[in-house]
Amino acid sequence: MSLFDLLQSIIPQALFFSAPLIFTALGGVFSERSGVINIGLEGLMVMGAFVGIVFNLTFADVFGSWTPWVSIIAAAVISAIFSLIHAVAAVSFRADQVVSGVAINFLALGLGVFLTKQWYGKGQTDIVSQQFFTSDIPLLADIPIIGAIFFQGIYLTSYVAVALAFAAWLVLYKTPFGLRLRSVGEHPMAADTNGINVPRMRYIAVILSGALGGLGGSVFALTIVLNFSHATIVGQGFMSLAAVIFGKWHPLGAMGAALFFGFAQSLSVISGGVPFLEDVPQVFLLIAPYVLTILALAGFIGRAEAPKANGEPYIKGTR
Amino acid sequence: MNANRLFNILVPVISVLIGLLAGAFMMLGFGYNPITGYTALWNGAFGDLYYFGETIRQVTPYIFTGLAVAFAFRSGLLNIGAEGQVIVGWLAAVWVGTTVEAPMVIHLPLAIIAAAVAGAFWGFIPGILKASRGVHEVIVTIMLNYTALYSANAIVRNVLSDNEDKTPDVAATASLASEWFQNLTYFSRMHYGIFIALFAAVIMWFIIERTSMGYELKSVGYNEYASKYAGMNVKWNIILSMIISGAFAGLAGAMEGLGTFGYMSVQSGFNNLGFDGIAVALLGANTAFGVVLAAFLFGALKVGALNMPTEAGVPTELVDVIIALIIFCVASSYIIRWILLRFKKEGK
Amino acid sequence: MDYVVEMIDIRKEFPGVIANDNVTLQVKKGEIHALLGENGAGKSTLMNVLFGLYQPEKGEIRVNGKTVKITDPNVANDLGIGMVHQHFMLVEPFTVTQNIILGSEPTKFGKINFKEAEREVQELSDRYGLEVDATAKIRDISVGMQQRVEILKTLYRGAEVLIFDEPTAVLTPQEITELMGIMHSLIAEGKSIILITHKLKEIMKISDRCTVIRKGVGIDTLDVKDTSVTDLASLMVGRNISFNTVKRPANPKETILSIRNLKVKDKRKVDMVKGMELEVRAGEIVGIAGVDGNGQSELLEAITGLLKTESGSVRLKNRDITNLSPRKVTESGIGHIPQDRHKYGLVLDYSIGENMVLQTYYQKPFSKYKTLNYKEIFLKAEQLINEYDVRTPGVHTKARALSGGNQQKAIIGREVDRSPDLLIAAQPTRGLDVGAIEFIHNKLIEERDKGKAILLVSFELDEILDVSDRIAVMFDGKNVAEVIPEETDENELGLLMAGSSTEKAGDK
Amino acid sequence: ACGGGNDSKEESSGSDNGSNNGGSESSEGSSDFSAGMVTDVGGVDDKSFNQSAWEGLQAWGEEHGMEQGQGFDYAQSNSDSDYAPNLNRMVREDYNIVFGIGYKLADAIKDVAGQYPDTKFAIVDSVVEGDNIASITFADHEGSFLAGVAAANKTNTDKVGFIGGTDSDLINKFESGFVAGVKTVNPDIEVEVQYAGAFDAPDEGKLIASNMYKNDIDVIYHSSGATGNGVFAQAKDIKNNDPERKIWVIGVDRDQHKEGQIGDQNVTLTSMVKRVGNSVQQVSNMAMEGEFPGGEVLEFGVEDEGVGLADTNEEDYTKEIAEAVDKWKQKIIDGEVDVPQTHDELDSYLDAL
Ligand SMILES: Nc1ncnc2c1ncn2[C@@H]1O[C@H](COP(=O)(O)OP(=O)(O)OP(=O)(O)O)[C@@H](O)[C@H]1O
Ligand SMILES: Nc1ncnc2c1ncn2[C@@H]1O[C@H](COP(=O)(O)OP(=O)(O)OP(=O)(O)O)[C@@H](O)[C@H]1O
Ligand SMILES: [Mg+2]
Ligand SMILES: [Mg+2]
Repeated sequence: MSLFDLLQSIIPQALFFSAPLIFTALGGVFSERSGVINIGLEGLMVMGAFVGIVFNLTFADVFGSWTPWVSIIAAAVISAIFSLIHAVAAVSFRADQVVSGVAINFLALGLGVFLTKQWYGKGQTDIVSQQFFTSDIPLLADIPIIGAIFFQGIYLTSYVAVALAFAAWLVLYKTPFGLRLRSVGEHPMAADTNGINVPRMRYIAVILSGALGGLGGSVFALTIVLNFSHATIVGQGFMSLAAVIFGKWHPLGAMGAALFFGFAQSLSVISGGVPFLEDVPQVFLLIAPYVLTILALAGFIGRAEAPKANGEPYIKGTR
Repeated sequence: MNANRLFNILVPVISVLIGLLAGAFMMLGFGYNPITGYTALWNGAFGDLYYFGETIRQVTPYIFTGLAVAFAFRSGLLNIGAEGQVIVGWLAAVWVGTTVEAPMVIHLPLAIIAAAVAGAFWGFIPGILKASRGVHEVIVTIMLNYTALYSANAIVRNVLSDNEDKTPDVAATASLASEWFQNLTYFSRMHYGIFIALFAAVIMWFIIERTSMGYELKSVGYNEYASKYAGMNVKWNIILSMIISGAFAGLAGAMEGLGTFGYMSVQSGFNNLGFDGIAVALLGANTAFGVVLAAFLFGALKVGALNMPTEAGVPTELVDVIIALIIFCVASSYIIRWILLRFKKEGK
Repeated sequence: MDYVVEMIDIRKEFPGVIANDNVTLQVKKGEIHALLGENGAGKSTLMNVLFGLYQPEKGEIRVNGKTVKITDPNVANDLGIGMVHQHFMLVEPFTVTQNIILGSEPTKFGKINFKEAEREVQELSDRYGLEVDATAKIRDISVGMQQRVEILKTLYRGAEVLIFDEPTAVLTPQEITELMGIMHSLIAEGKSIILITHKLKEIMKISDRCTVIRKGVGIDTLDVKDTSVTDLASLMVGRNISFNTVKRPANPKETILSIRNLKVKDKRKVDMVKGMELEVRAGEIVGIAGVDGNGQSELLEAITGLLKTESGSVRLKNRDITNLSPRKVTESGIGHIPQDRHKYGLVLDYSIGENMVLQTYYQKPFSKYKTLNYKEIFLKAEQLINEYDVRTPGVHTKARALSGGNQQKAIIGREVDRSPDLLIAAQPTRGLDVGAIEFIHNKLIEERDKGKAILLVSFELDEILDVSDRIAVMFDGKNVAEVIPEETDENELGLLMAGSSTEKAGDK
Repeated sequence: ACGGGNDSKEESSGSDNGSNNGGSESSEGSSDFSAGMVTDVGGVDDKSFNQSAWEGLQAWGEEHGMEQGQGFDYAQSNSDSDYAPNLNRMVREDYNIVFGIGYKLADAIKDVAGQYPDTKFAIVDSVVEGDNIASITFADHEGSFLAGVAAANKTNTDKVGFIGGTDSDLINKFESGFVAGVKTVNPDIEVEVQYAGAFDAPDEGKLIASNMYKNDIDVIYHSSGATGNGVFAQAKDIKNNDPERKIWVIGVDRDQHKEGQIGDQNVTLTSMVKRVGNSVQQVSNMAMEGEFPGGEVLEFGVEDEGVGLADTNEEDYTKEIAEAVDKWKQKIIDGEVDVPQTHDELDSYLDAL
């Protein structure tokens, strides 16, 4: 297989695989930058997938080919509301954030499957009729080489994800909102004395992570799985979390990490045609993203410093 | 100070009540009779000796994973990786159980120790990375969960079996299964592991509360700088804590591999023993005794839930929702304390 | 009449504590008003009420004669009240400018206008002579500059009344002088200042009036020029305080600690100790004077085994203890009162009883066969608590719940009780009130008289001069001069610490 | 509805069961007879053989005028550790015959059947020895062989693909049969085989399918459970962008026609259908009539329609293909071809071609 062929088969696949991770990881970045650990990304994705599919099944007739887009927006909204539980627990009730996140994961899956059984009388929904499709980006697709690699047969949602990563970067690093959000995650009391409403910022951040996690989950469901069951989201949320950390809590870093995971994943699938990878047992390729993340954390990418107040509830008046 | 004790007991109790109440409202909301639902749950967990035996069977690994999470918690570490440690422990126990030939007095302990060692090793990795490189244990353990899952599947399929979905059964000399228990409980899969689990709880209590090692572990968890100043080996304590925690979780795997199943099969996903262990530890306030109680509760909920669809038509997932809500409540104990304080004040 | 700020009959309760009980504070325009009181008297609480961080249960606040309700720091800012906190409120990875504009950022098309902000900050800094680099990151600048950033923050928000909560506790003498200059220029611009400090001399030097609080109750407000240090001290504590530490002349014996050509790098691999020479003998207190950051911390960490040395030797009673582990160092006979008591000295979540055996828990009788004997542990704790006057509800109380002074007394009790040959005391009285300081100084001297060697590190010249028998001046990682307290004064020491004219001082 | 078989006895005895004429026993006796099944983790709605089995059991219940919970019922397993308690539950609620659906329940069935010799058990898709156990197996390899014939007849590029869930003996059976079928029709056709490693990894399935279609493969037979969702997703996506492109998926276990629908086209060429429901219904009736095949292994092959191809996609599953499939089906029935079940058998089969 030539390099060009290789790239042409890997890149679009990496992009589609990564898009849901990018969305969700961006949510994680917002949440953790504000000082709220979010192990619940998996659960937020489950909720997003659930809502995305149910909405899609219910309103396919109403919205026609726009259904998937409306569905992911609905998923984002509902997941944002759902994430309020984490916000209330972590911010207002001073819960251990990791534990609350674990509970979010349980709750989303339990609720999702419970409601599916309730509404559809079975443990998994039907396949949606209105899924996302790939397309060629006009003009750009015709650019030699680059066009074929990056702009043919691509999900628009992948580009939305990439664009959102840049938007998140702008917001976090160039706007007052971003400065305040990051200050809350580093030194909430300093923020407080500067008149910033710490709980409010954290609520907003967690809700954003809910919305983005919902986007991630629903995009995953509507591009890949096409129905909802207990096995729709299996680990993608945790991979997104890995991307957050691998990407050093930076939106673009998180995107890079998500793309890297996608790359590793698609490489593992097409390894058959790649001379070196051909003989590697599949299990090594399967565990590669996880092991690489550990290795990366252990030193190859330098020290990744978490936001200082990450995980600490802010209690006014304590030192 | 006494009031504090009281809160420590009240908070989990209230959390469980809130969870169950919410579950009842959910049943009402979806047109089920909560009384029928909970009766089914109760019958499914304690209805007769068979179900009771099955509940104990489920409680056994829960005690171990609960202890694992609680132990790490006491030294300031969050072991999200019990899940993976269970898997490698299970694998190791079955490996020894199926390939070694020895009399029971050697074989069974060997298999159990193998599980503990494997789990300990799986805990050692995040431990050493945290100690030597400051890598956060939560993320490493999550990554190791997946690594364990996929690796164990590959080993079951390619090494311990000839391309099959499960290993052969472990030798009788390595089995925890108890005919006596089975006969007593109409063939439930209750096995001798429960005694090991209870013993482990005592060990944990002793280490944490009564030994200088426990003093160091807790001290490191609270303040590693002061611990270093006081001459403790902080890095070693972090590693040690993860090793012991991992060993407990590995033993949970031994319970499954040598007791409940007697083999290991290819896992399509996590069995959640490790994640449930977080809930168990938390509800048990990270104490050994509390973990045992909480493990009973969650074991009963999980096993009882299976009876809900058949007897009351309620989907089993209701119990997952209840458990999630209980976790939220315990995690948010601050607010429960606050409300209790309010009540107390007004009562005066 | 022309009060800018009036706090009248303020009452603030915390669970179990009445932090402020009908306290009244009236600040005139253009004055420096000192707020004085023991640890835990309620000074910070009162100021936090004024700054909107706490809501009082009772009382009235007036600003420029108008009654106001300060519900959060934003309101305080709008009213022209700014606060420089005891513990700095700065976001470390942010730049100076980012910290200053945080919460009231200038924007252009929704984006922060960093250029404009930096210019403004620099201008403001220049106007008050604060010499702050607007683009530097907080984590890269000195403590003194961090404090000036805090001041800038209040000025940027247009503060007319500035609250300083123990601003000098973390500063070197030079920085303190600078700060006083800054305060004067602020007053000259028509601002008013509320200053909290335990250092009575500072109050005498700079403030116009002074309000004393004792145990949450306002005692009195006086004109500083009509009072004296002793008066203030007794008002504050409620009894007479002797300031001149009484001590017999030292009677030094054999050498206990001897440091030869010691070189140490800090955690970031920067050379901090560059050939240190030092001797401490039994029965004497050697004080190390020096500006923060000249290698004192690293020196102590190297002696106690917390940092590895590069070269040179540390000997204790003629035994080489270079690079031993902290435990081995402790066991060889060193007691250490660490500089940062919350970080190093205590496990705040352990009970005070458990903290009392932090160095000895593994030894008999507290531990046998690696099993703890809590009866013995708490027995020991009770004994120390009584002996060292640690005020705590009991041995089972968490260390966190004790006040700073009592925490410090507990640490000292623990370290002294082991009867080490060498006692290292780093900033043992930092942030403590005069009563606690007196107690601690007496303890150190008592130990000296028992024949122990004592090494005292302090940034406070008063303390060094009062307590030491011999003073080593540390500058740039080296012992640049040794002087006798009786033969020197603050001026000379200050010069030595600044590294100037080492020869001249050496001649003396 | 609460209560299992115990309650149902009294209640259903009053109900109308006149239509119940299949039994050799009295109608009172037949209403006494109850059948239950325990699913594997897929659940009764897995769109696969749990569902098929359940439909069979429901049909059986209907046939005898019963209602769920009164005469027949299922228990859902959420994890591997649930099999034994669920089987026990069924036994203890006095179901006369209990089905374990899926090879994963083999061990549990073996244990429980040993403990309750008076209850009849049946295991689907595996063989378990025991006098009170009937083993229901399917000739997956034969059905897959026919799928191979269909694929070979359909392909325009002479490249077809196989996507398996896990690389296990069971799925190797599908693979071997399929490859044999393809090569039998035309030895020059390339068959690319890839395993996703899991039955619930649609993302993997999609990646593999995407890669296969990119490499000019035009028919993919998947035997990978929910992983196949990704295969369908990819095929439909390609079809959406290029309706002219000729690509297909062959479904598995049940008719996956619905999964393949995209606009007015359908990418499901056919499906290798296992009529688990029929077998469950059949065995239930046998047991009810006292002819329970205890200790026997029943293999449902092409002969008795236990496995076969779906012909729902009339447009693509052309008459020619159907005829070719029928021809080979007859040869299998007649014993002219002995379809390989393992890699080894496949190798020698191909050598012999
Ligand atoms: N957040 C809080 N919660 C409970 N009690 C508090 C809190 N903050 C202060 N207190 C209590 O209020 C009292 C006054 O504390 P405050 O910090 O105002 O004293 P201070 O005069 O500033 O002392 P210091 O000189 O040590 O800074 C103390 O007894 C303290 O225990
Ligand atoms: N979590 C808490 N619970 C109860 N009381 C507290 C708590 N935190 C602080 N306090 C109280 O706050 C008071 C003031 O704090 P403290 O004076 O110890 O700080 P400090 O002396 O300024 O110490 P440092 O200068 O080292 O920060 C103490 O009397 C202490 O009792
Ligand atoms: Mg204070
Ligand atoms: Mg103080």
